[in-house]
Amino acid sequence: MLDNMLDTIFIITATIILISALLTITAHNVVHALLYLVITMLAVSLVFFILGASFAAALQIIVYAGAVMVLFIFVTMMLHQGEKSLAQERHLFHFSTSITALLLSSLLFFELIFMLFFTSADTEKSTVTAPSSAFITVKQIGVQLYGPYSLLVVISALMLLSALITAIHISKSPATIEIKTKGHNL
Amino acid sequence: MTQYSSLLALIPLLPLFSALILLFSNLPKLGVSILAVGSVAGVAFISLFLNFIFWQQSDFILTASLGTWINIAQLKISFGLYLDPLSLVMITIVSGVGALIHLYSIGFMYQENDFKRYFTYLNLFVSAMLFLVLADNLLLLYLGWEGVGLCSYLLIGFWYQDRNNNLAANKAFLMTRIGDTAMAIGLFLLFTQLGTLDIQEIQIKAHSVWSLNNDNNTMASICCLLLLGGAVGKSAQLPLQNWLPDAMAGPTPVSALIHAATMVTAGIYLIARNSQLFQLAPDVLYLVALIGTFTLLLGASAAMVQTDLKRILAYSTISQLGYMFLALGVGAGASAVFHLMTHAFFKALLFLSAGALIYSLHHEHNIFKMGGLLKKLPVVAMSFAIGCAALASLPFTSGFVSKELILAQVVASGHTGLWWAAVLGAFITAFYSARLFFVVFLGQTQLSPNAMPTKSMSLALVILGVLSLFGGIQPEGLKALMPQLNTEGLSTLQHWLPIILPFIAISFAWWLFKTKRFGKPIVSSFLQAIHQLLKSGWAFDHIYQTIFVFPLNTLCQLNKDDLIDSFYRLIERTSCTLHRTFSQFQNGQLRSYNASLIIFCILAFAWFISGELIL
Amino acid sequence: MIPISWVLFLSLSLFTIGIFGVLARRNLLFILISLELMLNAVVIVFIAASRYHSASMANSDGQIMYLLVLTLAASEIAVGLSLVIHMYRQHHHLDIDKLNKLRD
Amino acid sequence: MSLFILISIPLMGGLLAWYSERFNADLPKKIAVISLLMCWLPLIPLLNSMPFDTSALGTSQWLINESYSWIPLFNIRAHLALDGLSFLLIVLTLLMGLVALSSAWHEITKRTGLFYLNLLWTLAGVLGVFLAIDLFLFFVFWEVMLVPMYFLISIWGYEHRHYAAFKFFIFTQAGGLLMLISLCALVGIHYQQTGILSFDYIILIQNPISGDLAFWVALGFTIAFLVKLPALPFHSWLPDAHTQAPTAASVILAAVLLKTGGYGIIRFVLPLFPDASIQLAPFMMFIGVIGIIYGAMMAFVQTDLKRLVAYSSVSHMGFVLLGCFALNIYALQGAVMQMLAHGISTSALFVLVGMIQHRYHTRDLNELGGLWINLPKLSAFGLFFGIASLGMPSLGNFVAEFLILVGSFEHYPKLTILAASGLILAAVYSLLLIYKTFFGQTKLPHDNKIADTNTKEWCTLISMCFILIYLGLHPQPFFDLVPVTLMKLSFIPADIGASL
Repeated sequence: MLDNMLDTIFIITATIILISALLTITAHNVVHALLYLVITMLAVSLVFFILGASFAAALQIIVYAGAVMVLFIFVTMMLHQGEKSLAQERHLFHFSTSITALLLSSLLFFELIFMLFFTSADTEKSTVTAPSSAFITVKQIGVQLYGPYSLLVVISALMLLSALITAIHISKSPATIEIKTKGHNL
Repeated sequence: MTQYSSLLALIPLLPLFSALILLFSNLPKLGVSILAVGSVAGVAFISLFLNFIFWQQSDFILTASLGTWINIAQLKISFGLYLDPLSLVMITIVSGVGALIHLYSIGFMYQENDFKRYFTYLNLFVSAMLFLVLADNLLLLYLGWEGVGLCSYLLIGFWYQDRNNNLAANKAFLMTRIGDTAMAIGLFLLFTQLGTLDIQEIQIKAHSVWSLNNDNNTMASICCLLLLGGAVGKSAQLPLQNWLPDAMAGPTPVSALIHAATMVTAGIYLIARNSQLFQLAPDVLYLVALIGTFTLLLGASAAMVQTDLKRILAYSTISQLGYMFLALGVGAGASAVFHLMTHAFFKALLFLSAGALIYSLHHEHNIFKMGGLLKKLPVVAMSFAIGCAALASLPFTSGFVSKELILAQVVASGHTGLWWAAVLGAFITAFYSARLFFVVFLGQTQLSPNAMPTKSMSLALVILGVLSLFGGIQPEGLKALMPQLNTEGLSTLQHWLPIILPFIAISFAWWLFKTKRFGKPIVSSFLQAIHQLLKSGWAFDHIYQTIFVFPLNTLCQLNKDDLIDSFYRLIERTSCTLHRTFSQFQNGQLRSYNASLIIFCILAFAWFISGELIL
Repeated sequence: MIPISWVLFLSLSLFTIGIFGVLARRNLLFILISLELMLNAVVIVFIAASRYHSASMANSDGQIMYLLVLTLAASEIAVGLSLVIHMYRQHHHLDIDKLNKLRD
Repeated sequence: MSLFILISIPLMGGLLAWYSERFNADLPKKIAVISLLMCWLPLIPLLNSMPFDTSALGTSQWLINESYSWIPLFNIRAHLALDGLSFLLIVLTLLMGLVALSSAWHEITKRTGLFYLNLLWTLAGVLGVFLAIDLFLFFVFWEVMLVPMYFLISIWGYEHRHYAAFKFFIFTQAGGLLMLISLCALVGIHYQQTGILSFDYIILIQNPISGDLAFWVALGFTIAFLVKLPALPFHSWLPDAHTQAPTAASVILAAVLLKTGGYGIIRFVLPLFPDASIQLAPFMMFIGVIGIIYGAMMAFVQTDLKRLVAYSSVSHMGFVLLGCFALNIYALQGAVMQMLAHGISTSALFVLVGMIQHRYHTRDLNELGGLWINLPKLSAFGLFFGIASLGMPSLGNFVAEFLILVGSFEHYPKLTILAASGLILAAVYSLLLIYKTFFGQTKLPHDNKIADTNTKEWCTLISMCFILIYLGLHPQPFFDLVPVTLMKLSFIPADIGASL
């Protein structure tokens, strides 16, 4: 019963993810796209939840739907010019220009599907029919992170630092203050 | 004997040094004349002196060496000079006629700006010719041989501003060069077979290596054939004869000296010089006779219809050289050289008189525009008459003596067919000589001379005229050196026909002249075709143009951009195309980079899937 | 329990949609958005892997990888968006097809 | 030490000339002349004993032999040595260097310092090639002479200089690569067969390698030298390089650089691979003959004066190839003589073309004509060198061609006859050159500023004339210098004519 319900919730969530993702990439208005993206992010976090990764789900909401989206929206606010940029976008993206892209990506999609369902049954063997019911706690993750994966933390820190410096440097050239603030936002 | 060696060494060097001085100095015209004529005249005196000394001796040999040239392993070649009766006759002709023509040239060329250059070439020519005839080895002879060819080239193209002259010069050089190359190959063959290039040694060794009855004398034949190739080229004989008429583009004294009296006789000299070698190859000797016969007929027939004064003389030279070849071919070397000598006299005389005519008549060459000049230019007319008489071999001229000798020798050798051909040739010769003289000097006056020959020209003409009349004395030394056939036992016909025939020919020509048939346009188209054929010298020019020059030219033109290079260019172009094709992918478009990445992924997955499916 | 193939299907569908976006859009901002989608697709697989790992105890490696990807995404967005601003300042548009100066 | 000094003088002089340009634009050429003249100093002791005592030479091939350790790991030594053959070629190099300087004197006006640097370094490379006895060192010098030549063509050349320079560089570099490979293979095989690791020619020559591989190694070396020579299928860089190079570079190219190919064959291919050379000989001679005829035919249709001369070079160098592989003392002597005579006559023609171009700014045969009217001296020189290139007896080229043909006739009469037909074709193109350039009516507007040869040009040309005449009339001293080298080619019986 519970399984059935979980399946149903998963299917609904997945459908929401796919539909909103499609809407995201086909929207002409950046703001709309961003809103769809937020929906996608939230749905993904739900999937995480279903998969038992509650910490990840929380992070997903905080970082993606929170910080990253805010960044996007800031930039959009700076660049968006209302109807003009909408018209521009309509010119840049419409169905006829994306036929090739559609073709290629659907080819890839069918290949992947084929590989997923019709090639060898390794997936069935390796997966556990009944996964461990134990939820992974934040503490476990923390122990892992500052234990065997401490190098990863350092690398992430360096990566963030370099991204910070790069972002400052790139947006600095016309020497305006707002760019500097943008760097701090990170 | 040895005391004359230094004198001998002086002979070719004197004109050479004179040429060098002329080349680098800046003498006035008078100085140039004195130096140029003086040097050749000096040589002439030296050779006359040597003649005087050796007149009685029939088998003298005088040698001199100017140092070694090449000395590698077996190949030992020196600048050795070798004087024997044959070369003595030759140097006498070369220097004697040469001196007279130098003298004549002073007058003829005095108006010319390039006076010095002319005499430089002329002196260089005499020097080269003397090296040719005095060489004791074939390589030195080849040096002289090419040297005279070069000077001939330079002198034909002396008036270099006229393209036709240059073309004639090129033609002369190239056609003789073909023969020369054959001769050079002959030299290689002789050296590999006999291990020496010394002329006397070759004669001796040839007899020991290839004896006449042996089977392996094909090698001797090949050697002789190759040498004959050189001789044919230089002496304007049958396959390579058609450069000579064009060579008349040069100044007339040059034609006299080079293309009538001396250089063209080099071929005769070469064969005469190697007569012992040629005796080993009777087939080749017969070929020589045949070539001579055909050439003499060809030359004579072509001379009949020419209208250009100098071309007539050029064809007659070819024809007379044919007589000499005939004599050589039937084994009468001495008579050939004798005819060479008399021919040098009378042909030089004819050319110089023609030169005087041309000089007086504003460079007019067409005989039908002349006429009635007998009274206007008596000296020229006299000398021309003597020359024509000698050419037609009328009795009591030098030409008569030598040509009769040749004809007698042909009979004695047993080649009756060749004799008839030669007699026919003599008939034609007499005919065209008479035609030439009548048309130019008798009849209506058309052009009056505007300048009289200068004194130096007249002097040369007179001396040569005397020589043409009385020069028919065969040098004694030759008879001992060269084969001579027994001419007793000629039938009456064979004896008298050649004497009578010229008179018949002259009468016939006189009849034609009186009835004004010379120079008339020919009505019958068939006859006209023949006339054209004869006039173009049996169309050899045309044939060579079609067979050799045109294909070679076309071939070269086709390949002008270098076929092999186009292979490399193909490599270049392929890599360029590849470069361009691949750089299409690098278009700076982010999306196409992405697309290619995706395509690669698709292909990789497809590959993976196909592998899975096969499994 | 949800079969893993469902999760994988979801992930690769999302990934293909992201690819389509990257290929089809010419606006740099949308490309960045599509990249986010693709990263999410990957992240789903990580999380699923940590859940479905065959070990008796649940494995947290997948979630740690998720953390790494998250950091990566944040950095990427930061740099990418600053590039967007820079580009807009210079060219006053965001059409990447017109940016091909690297060709020569 | 004197040989190292000999090579380092032009290297130093080049650097000095380059540096001096910043003081005065005229200074580099003066420095170049001085350094070239100084190069004669190390040779003076040799020139003093000039008619070398051949009996003394008999014991050892080398007049000077200097060897220092360089890369001990591979037993590579800085080994220079000089024998009669290299002596002749070095004298030729230095003489032609002076000629090149003379022709560059007024022609080069931009970046003079760099020009003379490149010129002198090329010469230094060539000197090194002629002197190096260690194969590795030889290769190094082989490359040293190419790079400055590339710059000479591509910076100071004419219209299509970049194309020509690239072509030159790629061809010669490909050849050099082939040589490097064969060189390593040679040393490796030699090491396997004898256990001695050495790049030294004198050691390698004592035990010529054998086996199938030797043939291929020999072929590699030969092709590397053929490219340089240039022989037929690899010749096509030459016309372009010659046409586009400045006169001085053309002179160096024709007079010296091409000779390194012939030198390499005589010095390395024949003695190091005696068996393979005998196998290769007929084929190489065939290539030589084809080159003679093909080059002549190509020369005949060219309308660019420099291209014509360049193709005539191909034809003449065909004779060198023929002579080298005739494996016969006459032919080898002839080949050496041909290298000298061709070096002088062809570079003289290039100098002349340079003068004509300098005066009339064209090299097109169809535009030239009638130069004799206004420039009699220059035209007389043109006539002389044209005649020399068609092989007139009494000039060096004739002696060389005669000896080559005599030598090759012994075993290959048919090929020789074909080659001899090249003499006729040589006459065709030489006469064409003379006829189109100097004779006929003048076609170009002539102004009084265009003067006949000045004293410097006259002296350059007249000295070249005299050298050619000397080579043609008294070649014996040159023949006496080289036989020791040539006799070392062990498979050539010393008493070659004895079998006759």
